Amino acid sequence: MLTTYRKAINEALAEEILRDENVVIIGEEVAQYNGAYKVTEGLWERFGDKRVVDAPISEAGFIGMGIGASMLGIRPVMELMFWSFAYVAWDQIINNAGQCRYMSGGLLNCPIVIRGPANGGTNVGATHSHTPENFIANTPGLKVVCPATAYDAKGLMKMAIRDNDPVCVMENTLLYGESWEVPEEEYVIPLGVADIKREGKDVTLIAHGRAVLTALKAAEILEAEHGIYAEVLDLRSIRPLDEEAILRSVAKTHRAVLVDENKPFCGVSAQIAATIQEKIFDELDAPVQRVNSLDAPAIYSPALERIQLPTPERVIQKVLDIC
Amino acid sequence: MLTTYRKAINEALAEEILRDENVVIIGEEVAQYNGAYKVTEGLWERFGDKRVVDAPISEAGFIGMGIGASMLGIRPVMELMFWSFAYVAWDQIINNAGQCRYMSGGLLNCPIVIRGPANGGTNVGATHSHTPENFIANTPGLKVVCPATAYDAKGLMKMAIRDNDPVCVMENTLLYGESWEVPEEEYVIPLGVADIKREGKDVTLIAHGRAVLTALKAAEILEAEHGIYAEVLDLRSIRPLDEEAILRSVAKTHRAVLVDENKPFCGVSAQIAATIQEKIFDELDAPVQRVNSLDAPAIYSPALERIQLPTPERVIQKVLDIC
Amino acid sequence: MTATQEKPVVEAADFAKAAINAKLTKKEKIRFLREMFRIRRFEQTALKYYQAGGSMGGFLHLYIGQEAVAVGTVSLMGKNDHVITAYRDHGHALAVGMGMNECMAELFGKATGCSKGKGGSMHFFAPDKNYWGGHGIVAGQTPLGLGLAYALKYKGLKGCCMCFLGDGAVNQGVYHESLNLAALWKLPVIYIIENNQYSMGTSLERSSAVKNSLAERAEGYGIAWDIANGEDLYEVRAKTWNAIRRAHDESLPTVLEVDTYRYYGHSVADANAKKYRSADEIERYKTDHDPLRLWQDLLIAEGVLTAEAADQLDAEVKEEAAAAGQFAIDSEQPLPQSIFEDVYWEVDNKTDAGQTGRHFFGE
Amino acid sequence: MTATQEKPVVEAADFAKAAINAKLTKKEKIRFLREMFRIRRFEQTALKYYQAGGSMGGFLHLYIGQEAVAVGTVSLMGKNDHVITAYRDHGHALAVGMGMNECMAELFGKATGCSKGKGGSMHFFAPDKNYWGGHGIVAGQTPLGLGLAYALKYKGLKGCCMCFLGDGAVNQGVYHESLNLAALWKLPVIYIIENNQYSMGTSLERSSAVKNSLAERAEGYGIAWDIANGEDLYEVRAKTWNAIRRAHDESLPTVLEVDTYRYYGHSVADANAKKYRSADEIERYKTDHDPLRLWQDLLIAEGVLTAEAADQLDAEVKEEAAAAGQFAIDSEQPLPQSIFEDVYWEVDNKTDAGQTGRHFFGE
Ligand SMILES: Cc1ncc(C[n+]2csc(CCOP(=O)(O)OP(=O)(O)O)c2C)c(N)n1
Ligand SMILES: Cc1ncc(C[n+]2csc(CCOP(=O)(O)OP(=O)(O)O)c2C)c(N)n1
Ligand SMILES: [Mg+2]
Ligand SMILES: [Mg+2]
Repeated sequence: MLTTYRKAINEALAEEILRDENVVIIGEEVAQYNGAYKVTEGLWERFGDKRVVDAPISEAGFIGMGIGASMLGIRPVMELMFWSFAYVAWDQIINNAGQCRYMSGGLLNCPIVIRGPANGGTNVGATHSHTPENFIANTPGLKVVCPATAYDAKGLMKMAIRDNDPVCVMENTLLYGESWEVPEEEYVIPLGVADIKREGKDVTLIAHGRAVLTALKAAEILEAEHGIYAEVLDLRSIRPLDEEAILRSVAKTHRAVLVDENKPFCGVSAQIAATIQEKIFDELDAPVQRVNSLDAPAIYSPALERIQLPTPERVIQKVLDIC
Repeated sequence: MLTTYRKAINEALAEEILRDENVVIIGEEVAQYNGAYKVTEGLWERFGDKRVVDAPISEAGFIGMGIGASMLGIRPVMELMFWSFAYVAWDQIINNAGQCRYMSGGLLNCPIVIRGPANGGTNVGATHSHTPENFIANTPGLKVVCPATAYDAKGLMKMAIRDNDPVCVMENTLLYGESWEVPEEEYVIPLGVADIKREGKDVTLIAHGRAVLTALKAAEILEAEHGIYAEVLDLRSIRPLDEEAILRSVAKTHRAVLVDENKPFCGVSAQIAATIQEKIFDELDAPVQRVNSLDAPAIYSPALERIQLPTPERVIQKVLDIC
Repeated sequence: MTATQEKPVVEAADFAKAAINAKLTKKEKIRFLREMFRIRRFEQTALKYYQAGGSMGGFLHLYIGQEAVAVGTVSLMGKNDHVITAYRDHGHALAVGMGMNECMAELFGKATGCSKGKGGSMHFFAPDKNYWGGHGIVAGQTPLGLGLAYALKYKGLKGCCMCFLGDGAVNQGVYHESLNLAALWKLPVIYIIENNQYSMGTSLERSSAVKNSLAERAEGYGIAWDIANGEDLYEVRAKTWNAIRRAHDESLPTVLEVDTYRYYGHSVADANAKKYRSADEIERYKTDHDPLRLWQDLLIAEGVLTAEAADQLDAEVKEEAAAAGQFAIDSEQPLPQSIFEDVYWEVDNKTDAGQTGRHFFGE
Repeated sequence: MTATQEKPVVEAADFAKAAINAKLTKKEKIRFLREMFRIRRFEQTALKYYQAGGSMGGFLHLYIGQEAVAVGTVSLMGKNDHVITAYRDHGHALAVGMGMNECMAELFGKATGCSKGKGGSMHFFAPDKNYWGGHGIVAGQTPLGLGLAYALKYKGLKGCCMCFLGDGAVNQGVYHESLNLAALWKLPVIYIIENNQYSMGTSLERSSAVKNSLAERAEGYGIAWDIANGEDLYEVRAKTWNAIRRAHDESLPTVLEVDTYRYYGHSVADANAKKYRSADEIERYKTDHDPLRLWQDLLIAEGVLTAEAADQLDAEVKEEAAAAGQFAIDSEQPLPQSIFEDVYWEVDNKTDAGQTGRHFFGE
């Protein structure tokens, strides 16, 4: 059934609340307001005060609280209205969610999910457009997934909630309203499994999150206008990472262009490019190319932010450079 | 004259306090206590309460305060006892120091320096051993330098204080007590200029911070025991980055091994490797190799943390793999 | 409970007699009315364009209903007094004297905007008018305001920083860190809590545990605090003036909580604007507590101006707002290369530092 | 000013009569003495090895002088009461019943350590004893403690979390965010401020602006608070018990400030330990305010035990500590591959999730 990305996540949350009495949704405006982006719509009415909780504007406090509660077996699903706001809770996320299991020699674990949108493109300015998946993935102890479709969002969200380690789910406000096929019956998608969103033979476009759609659009045009068959690989999960799938596809096409809404310096695509050249250097017929957000803070101007994010045009240009 | 890394920074601070009445040192224990690592030793006695200020344990508060003061022309040099503590002030550093100039269309600038040690290796555990130079360098609007010697530390610190943009200086507690030649006469080192610490022809070892010493040790052994002449390039500054120097050296040696105390995923070495293969692919006789800290939270155990950080042995192995 | 229920009921008249108000000229009183009209008409015009679609993106947080707070407090600013606020920043921006043109153009993301189209609604800046923005992260501006006060004291200037925040922002830890630092170091900062009783859809009761008021938390730091009725310009000025004198004369901080109300949703995107508040509540504020109407009636009663003169003034302001809309429409879009400008001062100023090493990556 | 100067002077005797103390058996009173001796002798032994060099790295923050706080508060713990603290954590760890062996081995970074040598001095954990560490980031544990209380309430268990923090930690914003959440959501958390008057080399006066005390800041959130004399085990127990009852019976938070003193430097690395405090001050505390001596004398006066019995007890504890040192020395170093263990639960437990995709990078 055609379902929006928003609704798919909403269903995942509802199903997991029903499945496990320890799952609780906590965040700003998630309950009575139905969520700033309506992702939690109807959950408070349906499940009540205990399972869906409105929090004050204290991200460090309530995320830290969720981490502490998770040590005692609660499975909090924390909403960040924007992932950008994680920066006021950064120490709690990196050190308490990420390091406590290790520092205790494995005596505890933190089955917490921290979710919310992390994207540019809606002209909300530099402070609201951060995409910290590269920061999170840099941190052993944490996991991070970036679903690109409604189907993936639902399956990965359910898996993230069942995972016994801290998982960061990075969504996208530009995708909430988009629809994809989502089956009636229950399903989950394991973390760490990439997905070939389009088969191809000439070049591999590797992306995550909304950049996957940019890559797919570029692939269409490449085939129609240039007769180039691009394979589009959706990482889905950044850590754990499906390195095998990456290497398998590039070993087949011998060319790779990475599409990544991260800023370039040490963005996720830097890690993928470094890995490809290190592990299958001899398979490469051309250097791995990267298409990232233009390297400046997110600009407000609607006319310009559009071109600051990766565009199909820029992806196509990179492909033509190496094909 | 032989001077410790600690003393070199201390001199840089003293000289800049004397040069510019707007330079003020602020941080925990920097004044009456002389600094947790004695970097500010004697400054409070010499310059008094106005120029050297002890702060409560409120990093977000006092670093944000320094950023605000810098907008009015004060040039605060903020000490973080450990760079790891930046995570409780992360929003202030990334958003207020990093984005305000842009969001104001250039109407303001933040001439602030944030400095302190960022390193593992002293068994202080996972929460105290973060190396966020990759996070900072990912953020347009911020600058970051990682001096490896006393000479570089002094010259870069003075330049950072005179720079009109926010500069993060990442030091190393393992280097504070080490000595290098430092001239009597005043000098500064521009940001964005790498330094060849050892000439070579067979392979380029690229590093920053203490990893430069690891690379130099490896280079010695490679020459002595394997007849391999490794060039050691010290990045010194991560953003701005001396890309030309990197490409020039690798174009000469045709091989590169990156030595980097960052965790591997999206560490600085990922960016450098991606850049090298992208820009001088045809010059490479072998894939770019990376040696990072072993990918787990910093372990306490003195016996094991030693091997968690890059070692000359691991660098040598990588070099032998490709030479 | 909201602070309102706690504070002693006082006659506006008392505050009219306060020295700082008693000496006001007719001209000044009329200017305050004009400033409040400017804020309201500017935002109503912006709202019209926002709803029409196509010209603006992102958020638009309207200040309408709270005008007396910005106009009253800013009216007391001297040469070395500074202002910084959050994302609901149009009122303060216009009050410090920014032109409607550059403000409207900023909303349109145009090159002629006060921030060259880079900041948008949440990020108006005018350092030349001692106005430091415009900040999107809740309470993120509270240590910046402290820093502006620190700089003034460091330079030996007799001034202060008025740092505005919302009733929901008081629960960000950095605000408390700032309070401790302000008291410990005796910094001339005034935290003005614009208590409009809601943080997005959450009422104060549901977000803050208090003894009697939000301002009272200052007590724990030994900081002076007060509560003001934000619908009365005289009261806002009188109580703000006490804080400014404390800052100027004793270099001491103050927390001033001002009760006010926003008529529109949290932002224009707020779909529930009328769900978490009763229509009656909103109506009651508009009819009985509107700061513009109250001030206008007061001036007419004082014989400062006639109803006709007031309408005339409003008409002028409406024209100014309409013209600003046209200015924004006619303005150029910023150029693509401007994306890389205003990131680094050294690069923008083509200094050696700005030209040494690579500053930007990727394309 | 320090809270000490403010708090009403009370007779220790009063607290001895408090119900919670009156019902103490001789055996229990002697156990408290033993627990305090265990902390002191354990740390003195650790210090000896640290100073000898070669066996330990990193920091070593000694609790000596503050023993009555950990022992007194922990002595009141029931089945569903939990504890979490900062990096000065040896006292609480031993008080909850952790063995000296695994604690000493942790300091040596050995595989037999309570955290397998991965956490070190600052990170002792024993979840099986309701002890959640051991946290290195100042105040970072304050929202975790809140979360433990949240979990208890969520599960409908009658319990509480005692969350310890220092006098310097109160100036971290997250502590204030936690106070607001605790009051707003009525969570059974007890914040116990161990006020030893210094944060590293900074006296309370130089770090915190207060009205009368640090605990009093709780007032602004409508949270109950109290101040206790940490040298008196009876008083610590009596006032902690009030807080525990408030948590158990009303599910309400408390802030309890306990005046105490550390004899050694901030950490063993504290070169200035005697610079920022006068030798007299330190001496005065050791001679007139030592919680161990005071408790021992009290028990002797009460006829609970003889001086000889006390010495005998101390001798036993010294042996226990010496044996722990030997245990640590004899223990194996952790294996290199253990670096990659205890990072992810799913990997450690070899689940499908733990074996899907790559979890570790680089070599
Ligand atoms: C750290 C952070 N968390 C959440 C948000 C999202 N947000 C923006 S405004 C707002 C409500 C603030 O309410 P209040 O402080 O009362 O100010 P008002 O909007 O009423 O003027 C929230 C939750 C944010 N911008 N920053
Ligand atoms: C966020 C943060 N800032 C600074 C430090 C360094 N530091 C460790 S302990 C300490 C002093 C804390 O004093 P207090 O809270 O009084 O606890 P005490 O050491 O007296 O037990 C400081 C500054 C830290 N660990 N974390
Ligand atoms: Mg509000
Ligand atoms: Mg202390």
